[in-house]
Amino acid sequence: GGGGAGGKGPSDPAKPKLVSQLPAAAAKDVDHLTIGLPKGEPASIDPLQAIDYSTDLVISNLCDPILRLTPDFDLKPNVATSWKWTDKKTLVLTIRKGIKFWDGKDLTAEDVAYSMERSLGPGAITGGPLQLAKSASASGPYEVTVKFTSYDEQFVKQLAAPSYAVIEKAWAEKAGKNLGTAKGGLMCSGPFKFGSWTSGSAIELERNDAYWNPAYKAHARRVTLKPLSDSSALTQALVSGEVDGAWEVPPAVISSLKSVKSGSLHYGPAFQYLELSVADSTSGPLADKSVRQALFKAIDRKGIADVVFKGAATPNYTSLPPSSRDKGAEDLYAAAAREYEKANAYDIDAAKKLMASSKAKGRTLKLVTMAGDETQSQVAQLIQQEAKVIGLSVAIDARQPLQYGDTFVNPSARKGVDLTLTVGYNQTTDPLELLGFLAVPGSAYNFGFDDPVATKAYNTARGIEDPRERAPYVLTLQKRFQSSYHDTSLVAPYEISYFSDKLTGATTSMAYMFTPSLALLGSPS
Amino acid sequence: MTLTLHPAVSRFSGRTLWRIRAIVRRLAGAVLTVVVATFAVYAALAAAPGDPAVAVAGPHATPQRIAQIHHELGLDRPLVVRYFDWLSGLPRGDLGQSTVYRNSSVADLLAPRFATTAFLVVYAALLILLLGLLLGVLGGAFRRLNGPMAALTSVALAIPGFVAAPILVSVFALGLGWFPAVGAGSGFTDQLHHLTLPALALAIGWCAWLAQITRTALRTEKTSEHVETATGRGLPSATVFRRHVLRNAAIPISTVYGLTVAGLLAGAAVVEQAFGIDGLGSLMLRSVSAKDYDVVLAVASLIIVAFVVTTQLVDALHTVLDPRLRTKDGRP
Amino acid sequence: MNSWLNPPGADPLVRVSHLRLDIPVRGEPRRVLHDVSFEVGAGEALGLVGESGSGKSMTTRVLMRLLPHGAATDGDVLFDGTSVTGMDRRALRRYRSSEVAMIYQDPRAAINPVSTVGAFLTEALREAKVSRKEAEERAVALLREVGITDAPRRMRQYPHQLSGGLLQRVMIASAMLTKPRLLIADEPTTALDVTTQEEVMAILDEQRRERGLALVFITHDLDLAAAVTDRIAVMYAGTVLETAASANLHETALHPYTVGLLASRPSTVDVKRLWAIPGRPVSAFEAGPGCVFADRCPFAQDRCGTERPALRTVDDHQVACHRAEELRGRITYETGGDADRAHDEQTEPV
Amino acid sequence: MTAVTSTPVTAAPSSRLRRWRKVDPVLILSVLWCALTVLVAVAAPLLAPYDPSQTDILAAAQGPSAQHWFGTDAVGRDIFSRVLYGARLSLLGPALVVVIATTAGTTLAIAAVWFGGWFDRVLTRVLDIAFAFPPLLLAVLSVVLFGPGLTAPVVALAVAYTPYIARVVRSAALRERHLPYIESCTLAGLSGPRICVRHILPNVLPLVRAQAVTSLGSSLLDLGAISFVGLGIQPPNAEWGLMVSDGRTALLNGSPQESLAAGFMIIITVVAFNMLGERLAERAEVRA
Amino acid sequence: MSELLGLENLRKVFPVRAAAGEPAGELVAVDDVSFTLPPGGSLAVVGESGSGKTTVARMVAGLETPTSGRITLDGEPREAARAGRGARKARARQIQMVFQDPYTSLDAKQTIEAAIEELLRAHFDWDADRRRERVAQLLAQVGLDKRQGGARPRALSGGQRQRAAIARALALEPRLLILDEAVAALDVSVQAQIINLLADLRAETGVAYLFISHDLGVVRQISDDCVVMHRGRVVEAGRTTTVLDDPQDPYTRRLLSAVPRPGWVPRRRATSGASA
Ligand SMILES: Nc1ncnc2c1ncn2[C@@H]1O[C@H](COP(=O)(O)OP(=O)(O)OP(=O)(O)O)[C@@H](O)[C@H]1O
Ligand SMILES: Nc1ncnc2c1ncn2[C@@H]1O[C@H](COP(=O)(O)OP(=O)(O)OP(=O)(O)O)[C@@H](O)[C@H]1O
Ligand SMILES: [Mg+2]
Ligand SMILES: [Mg+2]
Repeated sequence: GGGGAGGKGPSDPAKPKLVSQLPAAAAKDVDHLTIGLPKGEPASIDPLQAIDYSTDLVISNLCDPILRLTPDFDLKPNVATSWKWTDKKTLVLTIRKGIKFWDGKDLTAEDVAYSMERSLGPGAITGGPLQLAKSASASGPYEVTVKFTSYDEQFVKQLAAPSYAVIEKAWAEKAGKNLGTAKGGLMCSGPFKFGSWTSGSAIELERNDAYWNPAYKAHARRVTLKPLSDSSALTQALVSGEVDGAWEVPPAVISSLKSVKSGSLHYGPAFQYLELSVADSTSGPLADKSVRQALFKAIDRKGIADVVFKGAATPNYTSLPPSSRDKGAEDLYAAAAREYEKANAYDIDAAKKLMASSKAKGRTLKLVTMAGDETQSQVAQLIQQEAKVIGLSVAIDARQPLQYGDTFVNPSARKGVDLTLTVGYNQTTDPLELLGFLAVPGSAYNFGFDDPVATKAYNTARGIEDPRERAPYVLTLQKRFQSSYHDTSLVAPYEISYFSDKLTGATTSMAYMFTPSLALLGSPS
Repeated sequence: MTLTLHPAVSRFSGRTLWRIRAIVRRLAGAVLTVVVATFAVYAALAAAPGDPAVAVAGPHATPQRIAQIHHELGLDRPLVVRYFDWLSGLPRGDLGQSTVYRNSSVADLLAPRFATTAFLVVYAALLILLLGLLLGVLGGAFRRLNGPMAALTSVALAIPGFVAAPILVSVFALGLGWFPAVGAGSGFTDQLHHLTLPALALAIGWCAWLAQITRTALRTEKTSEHVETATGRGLPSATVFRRHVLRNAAIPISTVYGLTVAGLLAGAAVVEQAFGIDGLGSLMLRSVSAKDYDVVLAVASLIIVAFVVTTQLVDALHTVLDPRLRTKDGRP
Repeated sequence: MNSWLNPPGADPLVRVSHLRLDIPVRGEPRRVLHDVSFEVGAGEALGLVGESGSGKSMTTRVLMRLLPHGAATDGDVLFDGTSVTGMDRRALRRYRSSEVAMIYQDPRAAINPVSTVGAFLTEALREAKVSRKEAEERAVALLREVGITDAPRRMRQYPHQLSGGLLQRVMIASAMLTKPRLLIADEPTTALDVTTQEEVMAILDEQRRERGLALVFITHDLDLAAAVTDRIAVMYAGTVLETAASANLHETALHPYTVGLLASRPSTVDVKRLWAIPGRPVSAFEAGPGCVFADRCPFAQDRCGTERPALRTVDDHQVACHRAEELRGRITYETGGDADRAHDEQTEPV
Repeated sequence: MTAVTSTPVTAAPSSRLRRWRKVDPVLILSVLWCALTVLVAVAAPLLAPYDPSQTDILAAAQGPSAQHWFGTDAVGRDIFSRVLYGARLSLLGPALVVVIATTAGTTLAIAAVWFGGWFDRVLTRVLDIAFAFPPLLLAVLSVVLFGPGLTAPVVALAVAYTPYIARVVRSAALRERHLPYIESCTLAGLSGPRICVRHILPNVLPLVRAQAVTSLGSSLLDLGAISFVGLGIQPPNAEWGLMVSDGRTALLNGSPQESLAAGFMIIITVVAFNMLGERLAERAEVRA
Repeated sequence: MSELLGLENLRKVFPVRAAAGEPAGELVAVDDVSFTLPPGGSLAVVGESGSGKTTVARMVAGLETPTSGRITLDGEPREAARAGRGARKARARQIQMVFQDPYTSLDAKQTIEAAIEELLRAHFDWDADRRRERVAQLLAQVGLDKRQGGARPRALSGGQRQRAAIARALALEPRLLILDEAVAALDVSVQAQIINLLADLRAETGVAYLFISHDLGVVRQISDDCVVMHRGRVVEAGRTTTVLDDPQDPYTRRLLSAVPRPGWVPRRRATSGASA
């Protein structure tokens, strides 16, 4: 990693150097850190609500997830020292001894099972129809057994996510509805203790001096997390040094931060995607597949990466971002990706040719974006310009968050909508997670793609543990889906973070969200 | 309106009785305003598209789960019933629950934000009073300053907070480093330090307005006959200005100042956004688009109540300032 | 400048001679007074009579030096030999606070509506370092003198709680409080009923005589002016056209305007077709180069339209008319009314 | 017989000329500026060197140059062209707000004054309640109802401004209502609507006009603020309030053209509207 | 003798809202007023400020509804106001009114001609020529020339405006013209013009006047009969000359003695007569 020595980031903005982890901090206490939350204040810090950047960051620093995700997206033991499938429908986790909650109580299998049960229940925001795990129970003082309807290769990967963070059962039952609110807080075992939460202005974390894992023992005694969702407010705070650093820095402010002397921007690998989806492939101008194809070809993805993301993204030509590739079968996925790159490469002439025979020329496409999201807005404007070139006009419909959310869940809210733009991230680095949402009927992000062959491939793939063995099925699914031109990922954004040069140790890959990344922050010497 | 009064009340003089009646009538009017206005907010919100249950349940929720959440949130009941539920919670201090901030009580969300915004608004209100009066009095008292002040205030009047804010930040926070660039701070001096620029950005237009009103009120009053009489009686001009011009101009000035303060609370949202302050205004913006019913209602009623209370206070102040209002119609 | 009333050597209290006044209207000076000349001796009452806009109020404002910004005066305004227009700030304040006092047409507008009657009455005294108690005692005593019985209560009341007649008495009291030498009353009774007018006029007259004040009394009503003043000056379009002793003005009026004014007043005692001066009263700035009354005057000749007549002594009048001598006693109007009408027997109806 | 001389009092041409010469420079400048912005709005396609929404990826975030006088924005659009085109939506919004609010406010006020009684009382009360709604709250509500864009904020502001205009017009109309000339119209047997439209309305019109022009200025500011917080006009449309917001990060980065140019246009235009409104109000007062 | 206008026990009570120290109450503005006015006659109502003169006039005109009592015109009771279009117009042709303030009794936005024409158009089915003719005739009648007829009120002097107001009131050839202090606001010289004009018009057209005034000189000049009002009641009534030359009621005497005239000296009556 580069860290402070990495200087002002990569010299060619189009090709920034990706770093996952800055050099470790010196073993020295830091009194107080202030970190910005560009994605705003968490709505709750209940692990059940762990589905956005800020919530994940807070929970990951307060609580221990069952497994640990490394900066390079590998799985390591954490609360569970080991996991074992005893059969295709049973997973047994061995729980670490000696972990104590902040209140001094021991962390036991009961707590783990309770936490998992909550996340498997209907209250969880992450579950969904594709969930295969059914129940979790303590099968011994330090052993938890999870039952499945059928084998789910994704499940273990999910255990590193904050939604599977372990909370204290007794405390949680007492806290009831207050759990995870500003008033109630949490009772966990992580490297930081919940200090206080002043709704609207700050969340205070205090160091847990009794933390069990020396590798993640916090340097900072106190950390203040400040919601700064307005990008220029964030910039002001970072430039003036009032905030020491932040992850999820919006690409729009990269140029402002580049010139700051006292801190550095960092780019890291991420499992994020910017997805353009066809909302209506049965009627409207996009019912014609060649129009969809033409539109996909008319978009200059590199341009988006360069202009909107200031180079902090890599152009992408399939629905799958590179980070979702299974580690063991990287080469297979990469080869497939090259095919899609060829098929969807920016080629106006080809796009025009595809349009030539189409009746859609001159018609208007409605593209839904989320109001207030600068990145989406800029991407949409670029798409609008490019579509114009091939004779399609695009009307941008920027929807308020609630309505925007409705667009995906509620088919009636999609009436008249042709395209949607989404920026998101996965809970796991597994290709099936995103493909499942997009290609399997019944899922929220599936806009009518229903191919039995693809569904079958999905179901088969989910039951196979070995990545190389699984890859052909995943690639079949990908191919079936991709060749229908229902969806494409335009770019895969990097993780952009910024830290004062007085700090080092930051995890700069997107794994920061799943690890006690605040604990690692400390002074360089 | 007739009031049935306890016999003991008859001890009061007619004047007191009349006052009590006037106060009761006013209160009733104010309460009616708040109730009608908040109901309008509620109804508008209900009519808006989007389902808060979807946001609560997440994108992968089943219809059953959504229905269950509807029930939990009470969204399956008629609008009027829900509104009166909310209303009946008020006397108990129960402002309801947020849907966005899962399980958080509205009061908990509101308290710290209200503190922040109130600080900002009071700060701005003081700035407006001081600067506005100063500029206005200078322009109104000295003929030679009238023109320059008129020019200055009409330009300042046109400077919106959202233009002033980024400029103030680049100059005084990032350039000179005198003030923090974002946030509201904690503790009195820290808050004062943090909120100076936001308060300035918020105050600038209103300040100009107050200055203009003050200036014209003073000039109008100066040409009034009673001021001429006072001058004609050989009173020193300072005395005339203080006792006759300023005292009488205080009536229109206080009206405008009251309206200003009443409008500040709502106007703060823009400045809050520009300075990354999470106050009432930004909470309102966010909750409305998320259809967070109880939060919206609470913020809206706070803003409306603040407006109603300020205007009532100004009315009361007028009765103090203007004896003509103490009897009805101003007739003998 | 020759003095026409006071014996030579005795300076009049007020001497206004050839006063001219321009006031800026939208940046341009506008003539408001052309040529105003009159004198008021100590203890003497002068009536200033004329139609609306003739410049009566403006004349008094020059006397008080309460002029709008940018006003330009020319001519002399002397009070007790000192030029009012030349006074410095302190002298002006002393002059206003102890030498002159003024009563306005609309007392309700002239008293600050937000302070009490008592505060209004005593503020001038308090400014002159009189103790509050003494100031209040003097005010109450004066209120009693002007016929206000429950004076202490009135002191605590606000102007809007008093009727117009009472307020005008308060104004009179306030004018007397500082013991001035000159009192200026600008239509003090126009807003009042005739019965109240009589009361107020009686009080004013009584106070004035008791204290030997000089008075400049402004009114539209020639009869009213005649009743309370020693001499009358008739103004028209910013010019004094005629000055004469009040007692016999009706019989001896020389200027066609004065005679016309007298003839156009309907009388309570007999019915006669009125003489109506043709046209409408003009403002000073509209007047031509000649006599300001020329275009309404039935007796105007060519020279009246080109040459402005100066105020000069004819008999014991001062009159600004080229044909004064010529027309003396011969002005009659064809409506059937004649100038001798004033000689008719007055029948007191009461 | 009664003699009547005819006195010509109608303003002679010479005095009208003089009045023209005396018109104050502030008024002239305000009128000129308003005319200029309207002209720019209408003729934007002729004046602007570039298509305002034409992104140019290669020329993003550039400083001022000969090609781009004010430089380019984050996605490479010509800021100068956007400022010119911005006049369209920036003026259209306030114009719509004012037209709607003035029409509604004036109609309601005159009707209230004419019918009096409970109608007037109810209306006054409703207006009092409407007063308590700050424009921004209305705008946010309106946006959730109608979606962001031009319509929602315009509807909201029109609703927010109506009570202000109605209140001012009502008190003026009330004054007129009890003037003898209206009573003599009633006595002459003219119908209520006719009296309202042909007599009361023209007499309150100067005031309405002044109020409307001043409201143009404040609604320009309010709409700008709404765009600024992201509830109004949406990108890629050009609008000044939105441009101030868009340009803020660049402003912090040392290239303030976008925010400043748009902010400057807002301020000067509002000053011009305010000045014009003030003068019109003075005239209305002089006449009253 | 026939009567044009008859008032019988007319009474008007205004409600007074509660105020500090005073409960809600009533104000009797006009109390038991009766008088008659013959066709073509001229009757003056005199009295000091607040005595109820205007209220009587407004009730007769129909601008105010009497609390009790009867108003008859040609022996017929005046039907209620707002009765419908035909009735409205019929009423308009019976009684018209001229107000005190010449500055507010005409629409500032209308030329004099347009104001008169508007009435003619509303009431008569005439063609444009006929209307124009009648307008010219009316203007001539009140002594306004063509130029003044085409001017807006702003361009006219007070006296000219009052002439215009009279012309407009006469346009519908009413039987009765109510003049509420119609000359009080005018300068003496102009007042004389209007008084003469009114006398001439009555002689020419036979219209009757109900003349409201507090100026006894003007009353004597204009009216045949006169009614003296005090605190809402009629204290004396009769031929004007009789009432003014030989007043019977003490209040009338007091009123007359307070009018300045040559040789008059103001005298103080009671102490502190005025009330608070
Ligand atoms: N502030 C002013 N600026 C310009 N002209 C003025 C001003 N005040 C009065 N005038 C003009 O000066 C002239 C004389 O006015 P003044 O008030 O002295 O008349 P007046 O005789 O007192 O009339 P009235 O009987 O109506 O009180 C009028 O033509 C009036 O229009
Ligand atoms: N609409 C009204 N509401 C309440 N009181 C009224 C109303 N109109 C008149 N009055 C009261 O009725 C009384 C008689 O008023 P009116 O106007 O008839 O008197 P007036 O003789 O015409 O007086 P003036 O000479 O001042 O015109 C007054 O005390 C007045 O205050
Ligand atoms: Mg005057
Ligand atoms: Mg009256």
